[in-house]
Parts: sequence; C-alpha cells; structure tokens
Amino acid sequence: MNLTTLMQAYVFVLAGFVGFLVIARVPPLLHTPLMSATNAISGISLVGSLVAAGAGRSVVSTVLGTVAVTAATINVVGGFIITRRMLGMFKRSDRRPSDPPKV
Amino acid sequence: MNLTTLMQAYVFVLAGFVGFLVIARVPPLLHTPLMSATNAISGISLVGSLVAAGAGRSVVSTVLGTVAVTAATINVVGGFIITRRMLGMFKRSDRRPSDPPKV
Amino acid sequence: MREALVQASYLLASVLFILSLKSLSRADTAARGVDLAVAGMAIAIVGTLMQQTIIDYRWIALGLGVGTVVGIPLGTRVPMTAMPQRIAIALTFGASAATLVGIAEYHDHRETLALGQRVAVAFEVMLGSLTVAGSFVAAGKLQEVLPSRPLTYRGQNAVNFGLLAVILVILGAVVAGKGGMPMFYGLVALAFIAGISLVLPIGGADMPVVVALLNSYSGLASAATGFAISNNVLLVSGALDGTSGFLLSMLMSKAMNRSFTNVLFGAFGSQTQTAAVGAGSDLVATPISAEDAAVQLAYASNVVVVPGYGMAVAQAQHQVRELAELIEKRGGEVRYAIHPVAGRMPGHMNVLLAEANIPYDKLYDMDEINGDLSRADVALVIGANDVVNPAARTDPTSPIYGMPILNVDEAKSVIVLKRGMSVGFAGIDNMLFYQPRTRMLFGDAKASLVKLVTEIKAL
Amino acid sequence: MREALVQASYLLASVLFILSLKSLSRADTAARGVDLAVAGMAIAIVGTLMQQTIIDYRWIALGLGVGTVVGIPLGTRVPMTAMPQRIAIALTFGASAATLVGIAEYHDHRETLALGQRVAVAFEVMLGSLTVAGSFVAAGKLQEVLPSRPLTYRGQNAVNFGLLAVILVILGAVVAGKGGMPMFYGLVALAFIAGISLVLPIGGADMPVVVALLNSYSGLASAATGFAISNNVLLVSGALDGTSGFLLSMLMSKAMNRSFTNVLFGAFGSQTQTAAVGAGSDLVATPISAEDAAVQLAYASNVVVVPGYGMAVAQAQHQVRELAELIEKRGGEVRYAIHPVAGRMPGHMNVLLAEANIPYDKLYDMDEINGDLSRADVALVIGANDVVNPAARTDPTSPIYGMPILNVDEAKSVIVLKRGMSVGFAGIDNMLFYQPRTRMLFGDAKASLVKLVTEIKAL
Ligand SMILES: NC(=O)c1ccc[n+]([C@@H]2O[C@H](COP(=O)([O-])OP(=O)(O)OC[C@H]3O[C@@H](n4cnc5c(N)ncnc54)[C@H](OP(=O)(O)O)[C@@H]3O)[C@@H](O)[C@H]2O)c1
Ligand SMILES: NC(=O)c1ccc[n+]([C@@H]2O[C@H](COP(=O)([O-])OP(=O)(O)OC[C@H]3O[C@@H](n4cnc5c(N)ncnc54)[C@H](OP(=O)(O)O)[C@@H]3O)[C@@H](O)[C@H]2O)c1
Repeated sequence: MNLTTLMQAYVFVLAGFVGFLVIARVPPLLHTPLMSATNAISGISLVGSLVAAGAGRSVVSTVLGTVAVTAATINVVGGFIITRRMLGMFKRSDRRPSDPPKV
Repeated sequence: MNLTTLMQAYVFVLAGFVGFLVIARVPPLLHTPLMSATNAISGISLVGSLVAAGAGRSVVSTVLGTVAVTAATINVVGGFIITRRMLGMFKRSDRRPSDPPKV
Repeated sequence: MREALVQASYLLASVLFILSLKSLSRADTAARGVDLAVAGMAIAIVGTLMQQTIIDYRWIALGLGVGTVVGIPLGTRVPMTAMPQRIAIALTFGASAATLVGIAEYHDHRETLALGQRVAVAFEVMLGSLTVAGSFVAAGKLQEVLPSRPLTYRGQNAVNFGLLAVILVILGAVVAGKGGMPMFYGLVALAFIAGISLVLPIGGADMPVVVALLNSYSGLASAATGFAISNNVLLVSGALDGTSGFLLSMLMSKAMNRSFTNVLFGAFGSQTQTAAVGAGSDLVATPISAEDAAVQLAYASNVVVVPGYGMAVAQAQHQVRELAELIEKRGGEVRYAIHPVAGRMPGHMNVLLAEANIPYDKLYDMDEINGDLSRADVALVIGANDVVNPAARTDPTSPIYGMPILNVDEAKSVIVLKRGMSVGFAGIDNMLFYQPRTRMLFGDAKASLVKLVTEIKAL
Repeated sequence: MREALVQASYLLASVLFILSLKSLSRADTAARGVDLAVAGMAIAIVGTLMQQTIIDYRWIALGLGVGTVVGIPLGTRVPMTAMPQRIAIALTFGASAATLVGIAEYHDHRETLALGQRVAVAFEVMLGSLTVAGSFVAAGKLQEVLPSRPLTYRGQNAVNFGLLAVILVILGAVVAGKGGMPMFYGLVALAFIAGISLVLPIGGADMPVVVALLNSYSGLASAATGFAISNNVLLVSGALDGTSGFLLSMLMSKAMNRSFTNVLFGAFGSQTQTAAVGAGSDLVATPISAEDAAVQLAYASNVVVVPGYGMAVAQAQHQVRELAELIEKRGGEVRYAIHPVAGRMPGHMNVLLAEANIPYDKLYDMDEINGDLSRADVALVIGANDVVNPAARTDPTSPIYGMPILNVDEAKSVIVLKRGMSVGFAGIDNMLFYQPRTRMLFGDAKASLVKLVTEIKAL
C-alpha cells in the first residue's frame, strides 16, 4: 500500500463519516431539496472531465472529455438553479414574521 | 506544498468536522464522561512516545521517550478505567426495566 | 506555486461542500447551503482550469457553453411537479460524465495504470454506467413514458443476481489487467444492462428511493475517479454524496414505512396490483354538490386542508390558495396538514404549496396538527387517500397498518375531493369515505376547486 | 507488507475512535463507546510496536509497565467526587508526553526538519507545555491545594497578552530555524509560564470549562505530532480531541448561562467576591428541627430531592439513598430533580447519585420535572442554592437572571439542608429560604441526613 493511496483511504473514510453525520437528522421536508442538491454536487465529476477534455492526450480522450464536460455542466447548472428555486419557494407568511419556522 | 502535507491537511480538516458533528448534540449528563473519555483518547500521544523511546536514536530521545511512554500510559490506563467506572454507575432501577432511559 | 493554489482551491471547495450539506439539513439555512455549494463548485472549477496539464481550452469552453445553455432551461423551466424525473435525468448526465472520464482514462493509460488505479477506474465505470441506465429508466417511469408499474417476470431475481455475478467476474479481470479494451467495454455494457434490469421491476412510486440510491452510486463513482486521478475534491465530494445518498434513501423508505430491501427486491410495489379493492362494496359514500360544499366552507371558522397526490396530479395548488384566501377573507382560519409521505416524493406537498405562494408557517407537520384535528370544522381532503386511511390505525391486516396517518376522521366534518372511488398508491379501500360525517365532491381536483371558488364568490 | 499492516491498524484505530465518540454522545450507548476507544487504542499500540523503526523494546516495556502500575489505582481508587481534578491531572500526563516527544524530535532531527515539520513541532511543544502547566494549576484549584478563587492583579490581562505576544515571536523564530536549542527551550518554558498565568485568574468553579479547553489544546498538540512524524492516527485522534474539546467547553459554558470569553477573560468568578449578600437582611428564615422534618418527610407521599453542590461537599449521597429508601418503604414516592449545572461540573449530581446506587430512571431532568414540582408534598433541597433561586425568574437585576432554574418555590413545602445562610457559587441571596412554606434544617448535609434517618426509623 503506497502512502498516497493510504492517505486517500483516510480522506475517503473521513469524508464518508462527515456525510453520514450531516445527513443523519434531516427532516422529510428537506429530503427532496437535499437530493437535488447532492445531485448537483455530484456534478463535481466535471473536474475530472475538464482534465480529460483539455489535456490533449488523444482524440478519444478529448471527444469523450468534451461530452463529459457538457453533461456534467448541465447537471451542475440545472441542478443548482432548480434547488435554489425550490428552496426559494419555502417562505414564511408576512403576517407572523416573528414566529418560529413551522414544518 | 508537498503532497503528503496536503493530504494531511485534508485528514486533519475532515477529522475536525467529524469531531464537531459527533459532539454537537451531546446532553449535559454526558459532558463529564465525555471529557474523561476524550482525555483518555488524547493519550494516543503514546504512539509518538513509543517511537521516541524505542528507535534508539539518542540518549536524550530514549530517556524523554521513556518518560513520555510512562506518562501517556498512566493517562490511557487510568482514563479508560475511570470512564468505564463512571458510566457503569449510570444504571436503571430493577423495578421498572422496561421504562425508557430517563435524564 | 500554481500547484499549491490548485490544491488549496480543492481543499476550500471540499470544506464548502461539507458546510453546504450541513446548512441544507436545516430548513432555515437550506437556501444558504445552495450558495455554499455553488461557491465550492466554482472554486473547484477555477482551480482545475489553472492546472498545468490543461493545455487546450477550446473543447472545454465548448462543453461548458453547451452545458450551460442546456442546463439553464432545465433549471428554470421544469415545473416543480416534475422534480423527481428532473433529478433522475440530471443524475444520468452526472453519471455519464464520470463514466466517460473513466473510459478516457483507461483508454489512454491502460498500460501504465497501477493496480490501485485499475481498481478505481473499474469501479468508476461500473457504478457510473449502472447509474446512467438506472436513472434513465427511473426518469422514464416517473414521467410515465415507461409503465410505472413494476415490470416483473418469473425468475427475475435469479437473472439479476446472475448478471451481477458475471459483472463481478469481469470486474476482476479488468482489475487483473486481463482482456484489454474489449473486456473493459464489456464491463461498461453489462453494468448498463444491469442498471436497466434492476430498476425495471421497481414500481414508479418507489423511484425516489431508487434515485437517492443511484445518487449514492454516482457519488461513489466520483470518489473512485478521485482515487484514480489523485484528485482530493472528487474524493471528498464523492464520499459525501455516496454516504449521504445512501442514508437519504434509507430515511426515505423509513418515512414510507417500508424496509429498504423490500423497496429494492420486494417485487416491490406489486402489492398495488394485488391488494383487494372491494372491501367496502356494500357501503355507499355520500356525494355532495359544489354548491353545498361551498356553503359549508364559507361558514367554517376552522378549516384544515389535507393535500395528497391527487392535488399534484391535478396541478391544483394555485386554486387551493385562492380558495383559502376567500375563506380567510370571510374570517375563517385555514391551515394545511402535511403528511411526510403525501404525494410521491418527500416534501412533495411542501414544494407545491410553496410554489403557489402559500406561506410555510401555515403548513403543519403531521405530529403538530394531529392532536388538533378534532377541533376542525371542515377537513378538506384534496386528492389524498392512503395518508388519511384510518385502517392504518384500526386494521392489523391492512398493508399500511402501523403507518402514522393524519387523523382526519376525527374532524367535525370531512369533504373529500377526488375523481371517483379509486384507490391510492397502496391499493386499498378507505373507510373514511363511508363515514357519516364525510361528503365526497367528485371530479378533478382543479375543476372542483374552481367551482368552489366561484360558488363562494357568489354567496 | 509490515508497513501496510501498521497503516491498516492506524486506519482501523481512527475509525474506532470516531465510532467511540459517536457512542459516547448518547446515554444508552456510552459504555460501549469506552470499549470501542480501548480497542482502538490497543490496535494503535500494537500497530506502532510492529514498526521497523522500533529496535529496542526494553525502555518501552519499562514505560508501559510503570504507567500501568500507576494508572490502575488512579482509575480505580479515585472517588467520583474528585473527577474534575482527576481529569485535570490525567491531562497533565497526556500533554507532557506530547511535549517530551516534541523535544526529543527537535533534539534529534533539528538540522533536517522541513519547514512544515518545524511548524508542527513548534506548535506541538507550545500547546503541550501550556497544557501541562495549565491543567496542573487547574487540578490544584479543584483540589483546593491552590486557592480556588480567581487570583487577580491589576493589569493582568495586559501582562498575559504581552506574554502571548512574546511566545508568538519565539514561535516564529523556531519555525524560521533560528536560535537552535536555547530558543526552542525558551518556547517550552514561556508556554509553561503562560499556562500558569492564564489559568490562575480563573475561579475554581469554572475549571471544568478550562479543563475541556486544555483537553482541546492537548488534542491539537497530538495532531501536530501527527503532522511532524507523518502519523495518521495521531492526526485523526488529535483533530477529534481538538474540536470536540473545544465544542464541549463551549457547550459547558452555555449550560452555565455564561459566555465563553467571559469564562476565559472575565476576571471571572470574581463576582463571587463582590456580589452583595445582605439583600434579605431584615428577613428571617424559619429553622426546623430534625425531628419535625423527619415527621414531615415520613408522612409525605410525593417527595422531590433537589441535590446541589453542598451534597457533593458533604459527600452525603449514600445517606440520601438511605433516607429515600426509608420514605419509599413507608409508601412515599421519591424522585430526584437534577439541574444541568448543579454542583461544579456537568453531570456532577448524576455521577454522585449513581455512585450511591440510585437508579437513573428516578433522576429527572429539569425540563421533565419542572411542570410537576407544584404537586410535590415536600421538596428536599440538599445543599443546592443557585439552581433553585427564584431570582433567576423574577429579578432582572440578578446576575443569574434568565438562567433556567428548578421551580422548587412552587412545591407545597420546602425543607432546605445547609450549614448556614451562606451564598452559593453566584454569590447572591436566595428568597426561597425566606418563603413562608420553607423550613431550614441547618447543619452539614451528611450529619442532618443521618439525623433524619435516625428519627424516621424511631417513628
Ligand atoms: N411521498 C413520498 O415520498 C412517496 C413516495 C412513494 C410512495 N408514496 C406513497 O404514496 C401514497 C401517498 O398518499 P396520498 O394520500 O398522497 O395519495 P394516494 O393514496 O396515492 O391517493 C391519491 C388519490 O388522489 C386521487 N386523484 C388522482 N388524480 C386526481 C385528480 N386529478 N383530481 C382529484 N383526485 C385525484 C386518486 O383517486 P381518484 O383516482 O378516485 O381520483 C387517489 O385515490 C402513500 O401510500 C405513500 O406511501 C409516497
Ligand atoms: N455544574 C457545573 O458544571 C458548574 C460548573 C461551574 C459552576 N457552576 C455553578 O455552580 C452553581 C451550582 O448551584 P448549586 O445550587 O448546586 O450550588 P451553589 O449555588 O453553589 O450552593 C451550594 C450551597 O451548598 C451549601 N453547602 C456547602 N457545603 C455544605 C455542606 N457540607 N452541607 C450542607 N450544605 C452545604 C452552601 O451553603 P452553606 O455554606 O450555608 O452551607 C451553598 O449555599 C451554579 O451557580 C452554577 O452555575 C456549575
């Protein structure tokens, strides 16, 4: 096991714990926005796609990479916009602004 | 910034998040046992002490290392025993064994 | 120096993603969570573009441009009711990016990849390809392009397990470096087929759980990419997505009172087909005219609206708001009782009512309002069925027995808006409709609401 | 191969520590949490001993042996009432290990350390040395070997900030590689002095917060060691300790209704000295004899015991149980009302009552029992003062105004066991004692309880 792989394993395990702990108590109301947001975040594969598309390694790599960049960008852009829109809709009434949030 | 330091930074930051998330909602009842347990865990500096004491690098290192091993071991052994003892005291009455835990 | 900046940007992006998820798990900070994620993504992209390995920006610009042009309408135009299929489609895009990157990586570096990297790339394309196909099928089912009922045949589970076994063997071969590109493409293709074959037998209504799970796979595919190309931000966000998606799908099935394995392998949702309908066949539900219902609502001082899947189907949320405003203008109080699994996805009702500008402090969780329903003059049930079925409390033989429900049967009077006497998702009859205090206002929910509004205005 | 095993053991140990903390944060799983941590520690130790760099096991065996021999009695003998100082002392040991390792590391490798490693070692010895001294002073204050009141002088904060500034300069020099061993030892020495000087001005009662914070520093020192010697298990558990200790100290000060900075810099606890006592000087508290109190308790059917710091001082927990059993034998019900900050450390009362074998389902949280106190026939206040002071509800000028309290003043009758009319930790008078329904049973809590037991037995 080389050192880099080892450190990667730590990073992976720890990030997994963080994901688990953060999500553990989310209320059902937020399940859908959360799904939508994590979906948009999973567009982070864009980062890998950019390298494939721009490193000029081979035609195959450039073509696949460009398609991948396109697909991932759609995911990221659309995903964040719609999540924002959805959450923007959760607003409170103007009449009782001092109330604690309901639902 | 070399790669190892970088990965260490990730590990440190992520582990910090984990610590934060795990402790965030602990009830006051458990503050003292938790303090005692994290204290015992901080005896993990024993791991560094073992290397200093056993690597045979220099007399200074061996002497300091041995003292360090002793001190850390006291911390670990005593700390776990007392935490265990303290938690062992939190027991429920035999008369109402089906009740949900109180306090 | 440049490399240090790249790495610092990745660390910052990772931290922002974590903070984002943390904010997203609470209602009052959720919107800020999206901003944090956007910031993280932007920083990660800029960081990547600064990398020395990137020498040609033309294709990148093309991809980013096309993606943005397509992505914006997908974000702004899609109606809220289409959220589940929208998420499934987006997942297809995200996972195909991961898969394509994996293929490119293997194509270029096949000869030089270390064992660990081969493992990573193999997992990447397997999970990615499975997710692409699976989420595409899920989207089709949700949009009802594909039949949303479970497509099953005898021996299906055996076939699927066989398929998975073959995939694992091929995965082993790829990891061992055997078989070259053909073997690798075989892995991609079979994983694709498995994605289709695993999702087809699952009913449309269970798709949200499946989508969350596929999201988790897609996260793991990203994490595998991170391993393969030593990229930490991929590793961290992939792991975050992987665990949070998995946990979310478990939380969802729990909210639906179902076990997780039952969702995935239970010939699942097929109970919709089999459960008997005619339990109350000799009972008669009492209809009511829109005119009478309007009078009852107009003079009620305490109205509780219970929306369900039918309201979503009829797209009636705006009419609901209009009606509520009329009642309020006449001095009545209107509250909304939200069951956690009303509709077909978690938070479905919240999103729809929010879209119609109904303030969310009028929305009450099941637990908050259940004790109070007996004080309601009228409970107005709009296209809800299972979530108000008293059998969940009273009938141990019912498939929904034990699921917590809204106790609408305790209200002083009940008006139910639905098209006929059809069953809901669980496929069972509902005694609430035959109760003496219940009146049925038959018809499409939107049409009925429009009539009610007109009648009340005319009073 | 051997190296791989070492690293795998470290990863496993890290995961076990995380799971341990997670278990420790819930009452029903806390005991298992300790087992997980022990397992993690054992694995990490065995993993380290397998390392190739370790060539001589003699000194290691000596250290482990002596440490165990000293550690066992420290774990088994120390009474629960001495927990806070026990933790502070243990912290001294843990932090001195980190400091000594840092010194050895710098001594041996001074010439070859990279910049990053110098940063790490410098932080390690600075935080370590500060913690050693600080926690030693804290232990002394808690054990009352040192005066537990805040030791202050004019310009103290200025001196402390000056000291910290000098330390930072020296830290910079060490990081820059200037000054050799003398500069390095200077850092260690000054950090030690800072530890003393920062903790002396803090009152004994605030020590739990300080100890938690020092625990956090000691964790960060371990993490720095991890950076310096590239050891992941140190890194992970150090970071865990660092953040959890910090958060814990904040949670603690919040539970005491105090701001965190106020605890650390507020000339803090000095209010104990200054606050006026004589507010109720023209009021008279009504004493009661042990005989009369015994009769009242013997015939009560609903007794609530409210323990406080005085019970801990008197070590009266066993007599409390004895009294409660007598009352129960006569048919009365006895419950215990536990205020979150009764005593001098969080959970103080729980630990003491548990030590006396009082089952923890008879212990009620403040929020659980407050609504019920008005139904109590007798509220028996044993050495509690601030936590039952109604001024927190009624008097906006009181220093404890706003702190949630146990509403003992609502009980049908109140019996207070304390030695005299002295104030408690907050240094303020308590109107509860002058209330018509309150009777004072003066004397040491243990002695009074013994009398009560004797009297009830004689009835
Ligand atoms: N929320 C989730 O995450 C989720 C996910 C998957 C499954 N589920 C399940 O879905 C169910 C949700 O319960 P629910 O009460 O909301 O819905 P439901 O039980 O599925 O009932 C919906 C009712 O709406 C009526 N309807 C359909 N179209 C209509 C229209 N245009 N106008 C008026 N009425 C219409 C239908 O009766 P007619 O045809 O007679 O009009 C039907 O009985 C639960 O069983 C839940 O477990 C929920
Ligand atoms: N729990 C924590 O984490 C923590 C930490 C730091 C500070 N604090 C603070 O400590 C206070 C705790 O309140 P509390 O009500 O438990 O205690 P308290 O307000 O400090 O009062 C203790 C009382 O016990 C009496 N006492 C002392 N020795 C006694 C003995 N041997 N027998 C009988 N009585 C004796 C004293 O009166 P006599 O001298 O007249 O007998 C004193 O008034 C709060 O202000 C809290 O904020 C708590």
